[in-house]
Amino acid sequence: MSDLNLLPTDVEDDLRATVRDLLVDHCELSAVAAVYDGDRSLVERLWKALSVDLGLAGLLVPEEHGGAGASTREAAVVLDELGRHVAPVPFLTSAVVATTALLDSDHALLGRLATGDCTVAMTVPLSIELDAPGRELASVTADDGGRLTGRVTSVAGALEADVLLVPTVDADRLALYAVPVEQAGVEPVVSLDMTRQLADITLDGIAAELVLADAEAAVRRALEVGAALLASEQAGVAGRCLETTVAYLKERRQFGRVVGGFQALKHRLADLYAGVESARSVAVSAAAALAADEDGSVATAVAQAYCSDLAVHAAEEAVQLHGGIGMTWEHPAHLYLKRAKADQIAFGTAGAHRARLAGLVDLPPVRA
Amino acid sequence: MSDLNLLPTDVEDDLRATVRDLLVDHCELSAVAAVYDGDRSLVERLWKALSVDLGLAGLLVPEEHGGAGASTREAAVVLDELGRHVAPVPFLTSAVVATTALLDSDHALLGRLATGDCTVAMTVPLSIELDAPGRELASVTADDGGRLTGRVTSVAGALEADVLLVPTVDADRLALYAVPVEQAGVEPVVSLDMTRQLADITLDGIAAELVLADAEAAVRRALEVGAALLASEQAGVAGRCLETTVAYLKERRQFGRVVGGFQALKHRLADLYAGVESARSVAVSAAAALAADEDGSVATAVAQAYCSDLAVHAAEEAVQLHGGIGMTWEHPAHLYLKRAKADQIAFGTAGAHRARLAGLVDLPPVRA
Amino acid sequence: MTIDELRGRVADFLATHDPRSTDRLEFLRARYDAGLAWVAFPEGHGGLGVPQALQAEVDRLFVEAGAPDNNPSANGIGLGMAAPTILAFGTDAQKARFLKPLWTGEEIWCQLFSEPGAGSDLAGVATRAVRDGDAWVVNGQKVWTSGAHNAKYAILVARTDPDQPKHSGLTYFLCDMTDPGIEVRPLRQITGEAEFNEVFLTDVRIPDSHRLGEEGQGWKVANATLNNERVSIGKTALRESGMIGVVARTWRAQPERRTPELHDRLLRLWVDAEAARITGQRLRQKLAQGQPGPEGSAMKLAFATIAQQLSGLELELLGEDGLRYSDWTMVRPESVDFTGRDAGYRYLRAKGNSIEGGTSEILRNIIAERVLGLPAEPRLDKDVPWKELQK
Amino acid sequence: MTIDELRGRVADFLATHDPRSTDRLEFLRARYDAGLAWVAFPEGHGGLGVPQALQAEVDRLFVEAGAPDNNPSANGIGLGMAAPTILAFGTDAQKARFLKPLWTGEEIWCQLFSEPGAGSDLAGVATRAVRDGDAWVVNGQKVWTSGAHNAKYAILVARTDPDQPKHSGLTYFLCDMTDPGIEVRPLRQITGEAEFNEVFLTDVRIPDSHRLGEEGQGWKVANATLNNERVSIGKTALRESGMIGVVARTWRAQPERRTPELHDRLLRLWVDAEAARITGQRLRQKLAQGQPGPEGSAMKLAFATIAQQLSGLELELLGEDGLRYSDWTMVRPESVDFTGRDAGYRYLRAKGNSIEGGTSEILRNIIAERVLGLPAEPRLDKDVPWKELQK
Repeated sequence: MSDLNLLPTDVEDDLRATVRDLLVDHCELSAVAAVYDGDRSLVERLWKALSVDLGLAGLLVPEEHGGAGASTREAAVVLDELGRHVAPVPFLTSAVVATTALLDSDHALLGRLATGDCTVAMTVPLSIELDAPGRELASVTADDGGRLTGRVTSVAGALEADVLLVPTVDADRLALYAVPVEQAGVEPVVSLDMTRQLADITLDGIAAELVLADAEAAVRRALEVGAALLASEQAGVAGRCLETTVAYLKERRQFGRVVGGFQALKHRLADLYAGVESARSVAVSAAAALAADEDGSVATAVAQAYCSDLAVHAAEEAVQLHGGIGMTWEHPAHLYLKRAKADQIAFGTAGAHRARLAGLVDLPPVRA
Repeated sequence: MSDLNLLPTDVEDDLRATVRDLLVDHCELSAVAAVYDGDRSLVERLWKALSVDLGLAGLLVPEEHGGAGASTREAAVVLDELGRHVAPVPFLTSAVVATTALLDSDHALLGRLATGDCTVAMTVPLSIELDAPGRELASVTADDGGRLTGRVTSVAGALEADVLLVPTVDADRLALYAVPVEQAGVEPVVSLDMTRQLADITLDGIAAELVLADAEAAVRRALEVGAALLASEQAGVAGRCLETTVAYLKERRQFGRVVGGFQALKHRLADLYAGVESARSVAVSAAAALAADEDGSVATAVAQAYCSDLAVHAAEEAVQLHGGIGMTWEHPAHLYLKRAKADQIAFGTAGAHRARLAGLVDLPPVRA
Repeated sequence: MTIDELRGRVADFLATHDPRSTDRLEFLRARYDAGLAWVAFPEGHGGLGVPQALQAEVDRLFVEAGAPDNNPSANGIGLGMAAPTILAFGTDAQKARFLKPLWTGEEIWCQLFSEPGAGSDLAGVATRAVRDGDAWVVNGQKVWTSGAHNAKYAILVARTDPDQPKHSGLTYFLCDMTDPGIEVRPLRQITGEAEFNEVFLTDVRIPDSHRLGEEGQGWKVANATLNNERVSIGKTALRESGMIGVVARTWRAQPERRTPELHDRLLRLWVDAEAARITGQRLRQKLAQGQPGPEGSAMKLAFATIAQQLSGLELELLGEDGLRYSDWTMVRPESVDFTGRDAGYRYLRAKGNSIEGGTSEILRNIIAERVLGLPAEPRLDKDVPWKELQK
Repeated sequence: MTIDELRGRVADFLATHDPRSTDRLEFLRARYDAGLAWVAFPEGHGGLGVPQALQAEVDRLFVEAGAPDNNPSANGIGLGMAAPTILAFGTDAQKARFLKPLWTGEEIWCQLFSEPGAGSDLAGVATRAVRDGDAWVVNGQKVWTSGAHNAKYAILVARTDPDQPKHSGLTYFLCDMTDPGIEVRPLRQITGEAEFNEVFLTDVRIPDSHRLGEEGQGWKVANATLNNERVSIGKTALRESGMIGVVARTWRAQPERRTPELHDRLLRLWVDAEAARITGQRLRQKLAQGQPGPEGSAMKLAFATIAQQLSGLELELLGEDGLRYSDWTMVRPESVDFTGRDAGYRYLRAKGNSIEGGTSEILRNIIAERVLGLPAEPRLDKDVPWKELQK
């Protein structure tokens, strides 16, 4: 292992500032909360601004397909900022997971993804684990004519998608098909995290286009990149929770003192700071490791094992340390709590990532 | 389950006061520390005062054998006090474990135990788990003439014993033999907890007396009672650690304030108080459940699972919150830390007790 | 009075008031008048002045006879907090006026204590009560009021003298919730529901005869109320009651979702829950012998921690199902079941367990200071006139 | 100076001082005089005033050439704490007198800061230094002094003016440890060893020329020393270095002792250790670009927590073997290896990690106040003459 650069490059700093400016202006937390009551007007507007106006949809698309040809490092910066704002946009599902799955395909969809013309979702449950067996990755079957039949539940990004990328299983080969979303049954799910609302997908003998005939490696790679970069979203969620809590406790007075001056809270916040810094570090490290193609699986497992729980802890501390106000709907803390808890389950829990890590670093479990 | 009485009876209160008075007078912590440097003069003196003068050796021995015919409740009170003073005496090993193993035997040893005339140790490793297979309970074999051969390592109470009670394995039956300690090879072990120093026992074809031919139930019962009552010792260790730490922090001044007034420490001590109260409760509950013969295995598993780790935590907090002085040999905190850590491993770790509990309360593990 | 004499009283009462043929309200009023409502209360106020420990037997006999109850869950604040405070501090007229309809459930009570700026620091309330002849005129905002929309009366703490230090300028009132100056707005929580309310008071008039305790004594009276809240450690719980039971059932029902790490975490929490249950049992046995002390704070602390960890674990155990929620629609639930609805609701609702009724941070202070005797926090607000404090 | 020029200097030096044929001490003194000792120090004091980042390359070249080193582990306090403080606050004469034999290892240093009554609160030191002509006479007791029995000199903080508030009455000295008034007693620790000492000072005479910084400036000088201690976050660590490596090897070697719960706990700690390693790497990259800040405190905090949890787990993993200890005999170890000896030693020794060099509680205060900007603790001892403070 060489020492990867864990500090942001100038390009990454600029990218962060641009994304943050846009989110500060266009992603008010009250509008985010409105998605819980069915008002999803923010979603399309914000995604258009990010994907088309800023061109983030094509961040990972190679330049020859009209994309920015950036690496996982830059995508991690975007996700960190999206996490900080609990932005309800399908960047992770379309610009990261679906895009990564298509990278080896040379398919025309890549070009459409690059322009933001088309948003894509790969149909796996959000909770899919990275080492899930093929039959869990792909519950849909394709007949000889390329007609797809099956059902996939709890798919993230499908509500925002134009095209579904459907892993199918056939004998023991995993293939990838593209289906226009209008032809699939897409049933919205009342989700714990409505800022990444899920949908159940039903495919009922739909004609589809084969994108990759031997797609298992591409699909697994897409999930691993998704999991690795989700860690940056989690670090963003956690960092924002820490910041807003510290800021609130510097203002809030009880017992004639600023509440943030009570030592028990100071020590908890100090511990949380240490955790957030570590979360940032392992998230950046995973993105850098994948970009450099160096030991990415270990770095991903570490990042997910660490950040999944840390983000939940940070959001829980934010709710608790805001006192009663943090329990109210009008305060945004709950948006972060729900995102953090759903993110913890997304791509497998921390425990699942630790179990995966055991195999990667030779810490075997109990002998059977 | 009826509601067991979890409060001390008057008899138990009197017993506690008597034992405590004796320990305050005769179990100075500096003398306890001396056992680490090989000066074990306290051990014999203190054990004689407790076993003979107070008659505690026969606490669990039935009245018809000359004992006090008391229950596990009273023995728990004694162990709580012994824990509070890290007393280096073989009460647990002789008056609880060996005595319990003999209860069904009607053997003359019971009478000798009752008077304090004879101290007995059952030869199992202190770390033995309650559901260990028979071959681990008994690593010694007996030939047809009742001659014992084998080796048992890390036996507690053997250094103080007059007689060893040796579980033997033969085909698949577990028997129990008695051997005068002079005839066995008893090799002292440099132990993590020198206040309960271990020994390795070697039996080299020694003639022994058969005490119980079919002893597995008796041995397992003895271990369960030992584990259940060890919880009271652990609660005593934890309670004393909390008390001395609180007392120290009420005196110690730094930064112009009493250190115990710093809120971060107050909150830790509050949490520790809650833990110690729970430890006491589950320890008493286990002793009461065994005395009433009601659901004793679950109560034992709960008590061990809770108290083993809580006592270690309390001792660790004591060392930490005493600051530098807690790291020194001259301060008694280390005696409690070493006892707590060794107790955690004794009769299996908390994890082992949780695993046992899973089977008792229908919380099955992952399906094979 | 012996327990047998008490049993005789119940039998006599039931002989003259057949639960099957007597109107419910009439039955309850008669039971109150017979001193068989809360038997530890004095005669004339629903009781017989006998030990609290006898209450359970009386309740059991009434249940056995098929008698209607006073639906205590609908008036928890009234029965648990208002009634003992009125008994302790009320005038004879107040006791006579309020206790009976409170016990029968004809008048539901709520609590107007917390404010946006006075949460843990209750003595910081800013709601003002200004004397106007024989009455007080109250203006301010209260929050975290459960049942305000159903309540006929409220216990209220307001500031009557801002020139006094914060603890000395408070007064305690019994406030008519049907006053036109009262506006109740639902306060939506992170679960989507509005279990609590905000209450806005605008020129609410309270007759001085509805002041409880002396003017300026409000802090002392309020503390009596809050102690009743905090020492409440519940009834004997069966093993696996509450959140642990729910999650243990989920575990048993979902073998395919089990993992070794979830197993050990569940077992740890099972042990913690069982330890808390046994500790509660021991504490109740202790309390039966004497006065409630601050030790109950440790029980509430443990309850919150365990419920939060368990409900968090349940979502991880459920995996994909844990990503789904039942319904975000804003509703006003009539009652609250911490372990009800779905796993997502349990997870979110449990977050309140460490805030409502004394935050876990305040409880730790109470244990450290009142049980362990450690020094109180340095305070700068105790001797300064309230109006001069920085808010 | 470019790195190539620097390489040239090293090559020139090695050309004239063959490591194989030059006497070790002569070689080290010459290296110092050539400015190739600590290259960031000024010319004339062992350096060339070049960026600290170039040190690693110089050291590498000397190692490559087979040159003797100055045995830095034997003089950690001297090199890490005394030297930078002398450089920052010393007179020219002091720098000329002390830095060279310090660097070559001819004079070993120790630290006389902590006292039984002044641990975390270093400004509370009671050791008195009273002026007597051109010298100071020092009386008092110091504690936690590692290497005192081998040291030639000590950095010492003593109280010179008890009429001043506690932070203002301190002065910093360079103290000759061979003074007849110095008594060094081994201080035995819970491991059985005596890694540290107590030092008793009885009428120790220190010439005023060995005062470092102004009279009354001792707190400021001492803080400069301590900052050097706390920001030290070590070199690039390899994965599985330190305690995690030891315990992971135990895991691999003891398949029969594995349980599912120990497995998950080990994996959690492996992740924590890896996260700490990566965080340290990121912090070092940041520091290479700028000034060390209080962020390093979080690293020390994590290091202590992880080492303690791991070493505790190791004993549980070992089970019966964890009940055995190597040796309680009181010895004075020449060097300390946190991960050395046996598992019991590791467990006990790790308890010190959260105390020595700033307790974890103090580190949390530092993070809360200096990183997060939260209010400082209320203090009552800052403006009162030291002699009037309650001790």
